[in-house]
Amino acid sequence: MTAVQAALLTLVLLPAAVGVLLALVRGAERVAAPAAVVTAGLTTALACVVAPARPSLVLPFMVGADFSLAVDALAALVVPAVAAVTFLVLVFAAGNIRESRGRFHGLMLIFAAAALATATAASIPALLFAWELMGATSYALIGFWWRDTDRVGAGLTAFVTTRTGDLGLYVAAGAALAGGAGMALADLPAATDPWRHVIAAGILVAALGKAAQLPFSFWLSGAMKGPSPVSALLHSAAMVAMGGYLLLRVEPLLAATGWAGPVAAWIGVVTAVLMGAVALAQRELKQLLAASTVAQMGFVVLAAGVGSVSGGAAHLVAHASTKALLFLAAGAWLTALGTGELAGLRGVGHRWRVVGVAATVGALALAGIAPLSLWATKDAVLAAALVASPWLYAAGLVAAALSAAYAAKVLWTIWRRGLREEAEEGGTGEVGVLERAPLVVLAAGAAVLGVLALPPISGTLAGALGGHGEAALTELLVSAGIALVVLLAMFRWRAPGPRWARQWLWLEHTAHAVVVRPALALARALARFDDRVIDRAALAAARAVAVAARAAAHVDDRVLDSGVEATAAAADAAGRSAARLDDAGVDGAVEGLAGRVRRLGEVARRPQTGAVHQYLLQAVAVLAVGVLAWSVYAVMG
Amino acid sequence: MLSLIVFLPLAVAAVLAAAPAIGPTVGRWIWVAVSAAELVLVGVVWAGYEDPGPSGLAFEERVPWIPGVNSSYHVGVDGLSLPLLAMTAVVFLACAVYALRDSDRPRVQAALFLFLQGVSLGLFVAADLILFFVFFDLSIVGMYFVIAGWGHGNAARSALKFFLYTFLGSLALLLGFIGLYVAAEPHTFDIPELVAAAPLEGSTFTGGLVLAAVLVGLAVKTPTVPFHTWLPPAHTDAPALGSAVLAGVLLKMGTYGFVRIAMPMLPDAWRAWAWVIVVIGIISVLYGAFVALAQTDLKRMIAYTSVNHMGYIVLALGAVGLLADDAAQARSVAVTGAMVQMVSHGLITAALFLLAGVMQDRSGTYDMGSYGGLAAPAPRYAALFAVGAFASLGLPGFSGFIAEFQIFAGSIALAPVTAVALLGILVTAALFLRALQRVFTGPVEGRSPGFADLRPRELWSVGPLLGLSLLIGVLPRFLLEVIEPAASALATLVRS
Amino acid sequence: MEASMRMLPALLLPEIIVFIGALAVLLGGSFLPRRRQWIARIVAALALLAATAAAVSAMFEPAQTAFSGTFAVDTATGMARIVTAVATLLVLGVASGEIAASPRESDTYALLLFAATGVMVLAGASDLLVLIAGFLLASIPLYGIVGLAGGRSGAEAALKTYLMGALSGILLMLGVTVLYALAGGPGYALLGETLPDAPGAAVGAGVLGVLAGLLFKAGGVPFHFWVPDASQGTGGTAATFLTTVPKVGALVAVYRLVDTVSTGEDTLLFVAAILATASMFLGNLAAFWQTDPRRLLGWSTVAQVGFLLVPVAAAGRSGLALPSLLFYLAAYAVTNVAAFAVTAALPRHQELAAYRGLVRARPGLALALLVALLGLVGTPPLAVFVGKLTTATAAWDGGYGWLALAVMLNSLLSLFYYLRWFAPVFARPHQGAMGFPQPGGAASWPAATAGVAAVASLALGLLAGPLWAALEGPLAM
Amino acid sequence: MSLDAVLVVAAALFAVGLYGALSQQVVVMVMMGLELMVNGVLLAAAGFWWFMAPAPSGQVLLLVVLAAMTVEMAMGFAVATLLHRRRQTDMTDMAEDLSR
Amino acid sequence: MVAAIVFWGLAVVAVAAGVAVFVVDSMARATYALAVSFIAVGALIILLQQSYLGVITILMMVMEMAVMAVYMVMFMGMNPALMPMDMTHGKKTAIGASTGVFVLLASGALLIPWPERRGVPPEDLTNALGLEIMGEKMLVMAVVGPVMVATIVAGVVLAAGRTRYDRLGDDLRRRPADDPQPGGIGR
Repeated sequence: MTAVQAALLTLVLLPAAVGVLLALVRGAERVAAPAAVVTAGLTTALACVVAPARPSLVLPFMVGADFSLAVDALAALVVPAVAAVTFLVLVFAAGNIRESRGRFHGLMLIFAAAALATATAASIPALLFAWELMGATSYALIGFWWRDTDRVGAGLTAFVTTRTGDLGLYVAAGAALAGGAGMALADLPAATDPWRHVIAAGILVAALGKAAQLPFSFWLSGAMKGPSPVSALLHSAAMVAMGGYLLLRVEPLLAATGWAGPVAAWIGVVTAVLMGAVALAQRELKQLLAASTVAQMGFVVLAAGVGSVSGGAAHLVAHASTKALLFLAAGAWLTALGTGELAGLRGVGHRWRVVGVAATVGALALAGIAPLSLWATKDAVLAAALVASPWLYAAGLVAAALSAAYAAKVLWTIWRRGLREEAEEGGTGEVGVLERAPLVVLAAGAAVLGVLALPPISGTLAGALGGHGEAALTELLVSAGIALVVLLAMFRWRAPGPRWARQWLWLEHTAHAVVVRPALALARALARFDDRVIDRAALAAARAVAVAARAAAHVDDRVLDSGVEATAAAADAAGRSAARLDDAGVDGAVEGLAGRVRRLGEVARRPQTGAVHQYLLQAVAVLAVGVLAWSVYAVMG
Repeated sequence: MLSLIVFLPLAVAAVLAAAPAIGPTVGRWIWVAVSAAELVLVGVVWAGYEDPGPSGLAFEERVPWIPGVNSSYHVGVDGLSLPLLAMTAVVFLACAVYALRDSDRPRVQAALFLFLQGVSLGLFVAADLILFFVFFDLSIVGMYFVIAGWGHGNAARSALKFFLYTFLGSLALLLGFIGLYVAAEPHTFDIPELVAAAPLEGSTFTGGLVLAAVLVGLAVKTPTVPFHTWLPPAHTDAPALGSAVLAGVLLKMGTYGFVRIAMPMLPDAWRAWAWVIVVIGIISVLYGAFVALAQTDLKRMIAYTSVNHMGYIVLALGAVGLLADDAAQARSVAVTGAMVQMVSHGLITAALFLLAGVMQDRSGTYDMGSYGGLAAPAPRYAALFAVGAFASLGLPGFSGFIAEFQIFAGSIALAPVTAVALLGILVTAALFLRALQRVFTGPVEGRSPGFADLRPRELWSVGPLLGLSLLIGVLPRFLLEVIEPAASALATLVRS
Repeated sequence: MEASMRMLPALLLPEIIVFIGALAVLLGGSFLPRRRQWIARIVAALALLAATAAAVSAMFEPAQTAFSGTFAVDTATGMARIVTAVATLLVLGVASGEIAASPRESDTYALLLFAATGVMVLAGASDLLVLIAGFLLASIPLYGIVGLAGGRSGAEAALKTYLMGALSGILLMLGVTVLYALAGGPGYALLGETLPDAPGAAVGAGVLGVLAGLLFKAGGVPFHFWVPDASQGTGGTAATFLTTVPKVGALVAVYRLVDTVSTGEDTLLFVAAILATASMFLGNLAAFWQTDPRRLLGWSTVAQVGFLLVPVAAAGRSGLALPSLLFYLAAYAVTNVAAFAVTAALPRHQELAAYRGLVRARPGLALALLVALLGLVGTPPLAVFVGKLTTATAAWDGGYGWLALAVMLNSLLSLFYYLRWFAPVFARPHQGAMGFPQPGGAASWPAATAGVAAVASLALGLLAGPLWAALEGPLAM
Repeated sequence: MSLDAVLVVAAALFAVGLYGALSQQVVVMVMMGLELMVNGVLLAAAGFWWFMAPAPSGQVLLLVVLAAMTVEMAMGFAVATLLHRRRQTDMTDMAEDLSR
Repeated sequence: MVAAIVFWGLAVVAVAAGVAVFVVDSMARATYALAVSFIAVGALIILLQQSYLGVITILMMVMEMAVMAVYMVMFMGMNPALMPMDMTHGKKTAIGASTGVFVLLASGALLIPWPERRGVPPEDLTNALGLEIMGEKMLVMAVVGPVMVATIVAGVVLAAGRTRYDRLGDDLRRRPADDPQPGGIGR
């Protein structure tokens, strides 16, 4: 194992190991935050080391399914971003989180490790491994304040929803095994038909689930119930972003199928539009940002669909910086003021200037205002979309306009005069230096990362990643213009809040109505069925035997009965005693299969009347019948 | 060596049972010591194990028993049995440690569990059908006494049901064995010889009947839907240790029978009935998961997840018999996954049942509605339970993932329709998380206040089980290297 | 031919020893004070031991016939003699506790030995007339044994036993008459040669008549009626004896007859299969709701006869048939004695429920009972398991796969009522329930017998291999 | 006189005896029925012997049947006495305690 | 012809007497009827050329019936001559069963193609019987002997309520014996 390979492994294992230690070891409360920050710092450094070195590492895992990690051009771009955002978020968290720090920082590190592993995964097993781990950690982080049942419930929703998508990866794994090209992500396009299509579909579903694209988007709304640093990391660089990232990574596969690319593109752009509207409708900052994340991730998915990997990657990175910034700002205000309602955030920009300015940079970038980052990166994507279809392009522009609109809503709120002086109950009323510092760095990123999508870097990137070199100038101008116009218009005429979009398109309600409730009802029905039917099905069989036996006994009686009365009385008594047993449930231990055979037992005892002449009669009768049968058989042959 | 492993616990059990002079404390420690010694012995076997090649056995021993019917005391291990052997030793040691404080007739309890350990280990090393059956049946008898003697609730009734139901299974199995014996030429009960002879090759009808008998026998023990109804009451009323052993070890006897007997000896019939088996597997997976979802009793819920988890195994093994061209690797992967699932389920479910036992121990109920916010008074308990739950729902990093990934990769490659069963892992996730939410989170209420956290012996019995699951989940090679050759040999045998 | 014409009375040494032992017990017993009749018991035991030794040594000789081919001395006879002698010996163990120093003690021993002689003759008979004589010698003392114990109900038991026995004896003689006429003589060798050409219906009537007599002795359906009544009504010693020893001779005789008559024609095998099935099902089902342990065991022996008839259905078709029958007989004998001995050790506990908590008061006895009942269920590695396994295998091997299925099904059925018995044994005792006698005293003999028999049941299972080798020999004709 | 005729008469005796065995309550009467059945067997045996297989062993059969009848009857008297002594009855219907 | 008439005559007597056993209204008469039936059958056996066995049958049955009559007087505690009786149960079923059995047996007797006679009767039947008993069938008689012994023993122990210990005491030393009705040789 070479040094860089070791560095790659360490990049993943270091935060994971430290995270496990912090989470499990009691008494790590004090050192947790510094240890986490240091670890994240080291990780960032390692990321910067491995990014240019492009190592790859194949570990034997299962037959035909190696555990491979690799840093290719795409990962080289994204991995440092993930590491850096993690670092900054953890710095923020060091100031922001004040309880159960060991658990919090431990989980965050594991989460980050999973994200890094996802970013570097080069085979399906490795990907799935990291992918699911990321989902599980997100569950633990969203439900971090476990005393509130609804937060845990939100975590549950997040995990189960994303895992629904993850099933696609399992299918993809099976298909890859059958497809004959192996499980390395890079080899998947070589899989034979029809397996290639299955793989593409599986991965697409998995990615859409994690990226919270339609129709999975609702889980992200609930995920806001987690601590803000969690939201910051989850939305910007880790989980949601990884959904888009995966599609970028398998773009050759999508392209190879012919249909997966357009599907992804359309889902992306539709998500961008609809979720833009949802964002616009929100009244709570974090909810707005969450919807905005989905919408922005729609551009990344669109990019993967239309083959603009470089544009998508650039958008991803730039968005990471922007969105982390905004979430951290929101978190800072939330901690300080105890509220996330937009109505409660009026004029916060004035009270905490650093936060306010940084957030403004982020919001403007989000709005697509030139020359900030998202303006350029988005256009890189849209340029590719125009090549694919003008309709896609048009829809993309609508989405861009919507992002400008909701960004304007944020800006209008935070700079509007009229802040309530007192913080609400639960607010600390202050924003510490540890919380402010990362914002500045992130704001810088949000401002300048657009260069990734502008010449000359865009050309290099496109060369390395695939995609279209640059957007045409006119397109850049058009989008910048639209953003500006919308922004100003919003300032002028208050932002509309489409009511139909406020509840996230009722996606969660729908999911509950269509999936969850029927599933639970099915579960209960099956459980009842299990208790009442299956458990007794065997008994029913036994009962049938008993009935047959009784019928046989009846015939028997006719043939050889000496005292029909006696038998009838016996049968009656047997029936009554059996019924009594049944009613009272006396012999409880005897239920079950045997319980029904008891009738047979009664039938079998009937001939034993106690009267010896009846014994003789029965014996002779059976023998006579035997002789007769034998004779008939002998004569008939 | 293997004989020592099998008969050491049996002998000690006999001594313990026969000597009332042995005090309770001494009895418990003897139990722990013997279980530890067993683990060491199994470790020695593992260390000295070299793959014996297709249908070969390592550490083989053979002594004639009933030469009239060509049955012998024949034992040996291969890649299919060794992991289960090790898992069994681990689970029983965990039980011994867990029971260090039990005060209910500890000497007899120790004897009974050592007896069970002996027969379980014996079953996994048996290379003769009759010997296999002997241990199979004795495990039922032993478990009956565990449930009836140490259970709670309606233990007598559950034990009775368990005994009758599983005895039915064992008799069906015996019938199948006799069929194999009669069909083989020359007549024999020896497993390797039967595998080599492949009796009933080509005779679809008789082969189907014999397979059906064997399958019913194994399906009851496994258990698969619809033969599973003995399981929930047995678990609910069994003591924690009994449940751990029952779910951890005894259920594996059913699925182990598939790979040891049904598949290699009746490959023809297995192929012919593969679809049925796959369907039963799928139904077990989904049905078990959904019914578990609806449970309010924690132990019943875990019991039903066993139906679900064992369903994966049946599914994978059934898929191996399906027609698919040139998919040797997928078959091998599916078998490997099934084997790993056996080990994994043994470790994880044993841990979960032991943890559930803590609940019964502290407050006498498994009803999830009776708890709330349990993580506050018992954080270690909550953490361990959460780990167990995540392990059980197949989270990467734990053994369950290694198993389920391979099972699904292999099965889907062989029969895409098996992807339906993926729903099972989703439902399992949901139900475990719901259980965690109900019991451990939210405000502290119900019986939670004053709930004492895990004691060291509980920690040290459950912890290692989950630790091993984690180890397998992260570094599976040490296990897979043992299983894979045997799995691929089996896969080849089923479809050569 | 010359050899078969010879008398060779020495070949009947075990029978002669037991008979002389019976006479010695009878005559000597009449001079013994009441409390010193144990001397008679010792004499009886010595006679049985000597007979066992003689039988064992005879097993090493090649198979041959005595008295002009009317008595076969082969593996089957040898094994039947050993099982008969050993089982009777165990019955003496039970008797030592129950009837010690009773006025009829030595007479009972004499009758036991007479009956044992008859059972041995029955097992070896290869001539229909000898069969009748053996039947009488095995039956008549049995009426006495049953009637001697049990008071009121013992008399009823004796009456029922007697009437069933008399009727079946008549049917036996009728059957013999018909077969004699068809074959022109009563020798088995002659039967085997001529019967295949005789009218089928007549053969059927004859064979079924003979079977009727033997089924009475064995206690199989449809001549089983006396078994549960007698087991319940009479004393422990008699119950143990009548459910164990006569079956040995009767079943070997059935096998011999079926093997002889069924050459070239398999109706009889089918009849055996039917009888086996009927006995199994009826015995097991009727045992379900019994509350008296001894009556339950009585029904269980009816079922066991069914199991024992299973290999008969494979006579001549499977090499396993005879050895499995003989093994099962031995296994059954010790296991059944163990179960009855437990009831004899607790004579006052005449309800299953009264056994509740036995394991705490008398763990040894409980363990013996457990072994016995699990043995009767057919739990490995106990002896009956090997018997059930091999008989079912023989049946399947002989073409009766469904009979193997019936065996398994019935094992399951039987488990249920055995569980009804031993589940209370291991449960916590109720408050104020009838206690259990302390170990020691007269009841220690049956308890010890139960232990010995239980151990033997286990040992037979574990050591099935060596024993099996001794069982594989052809019938002498 | 032919075999058929002898056998039919024997069958009639047997059937009459069977009727008695089945219908009589008094033990001794039941025994009489059984004796009649033996009577039929005896006649049949004699007929078979003469018309089908006049070998010496057939006469032995007759002898054995006679002996069997005698000893069975002797036991019957003993059992009847026993019943009378222990239960003060001579009827089978008074001895039906053991059943089911 | 004469033989046939005699045969049918005896047959009718045998069966009719047999029926009479269960028709007459006292046990004593039943006993006599049974004896008659047996005598008729014995005569039939003589008719079938087995005079020795026929005579034995007649002698034994007459003896037995005498015993039976005595027995009833002694033990049954009723006046056999006067006691009218209808002590039957399940009469109809019994008639049905016995009729069925008769039909079965008779139709068997008539329909079965009985094989031809094999061999001829020996010259001196009784001598041949003796040789057979002492020869090939020795074992049969050797076993019948013990059967007799066993019958005596079993019969006595069942019939006798009192044992030697009741008579002579537990140590068998009581003299004279305690008998309800003293007597016997030398007393």
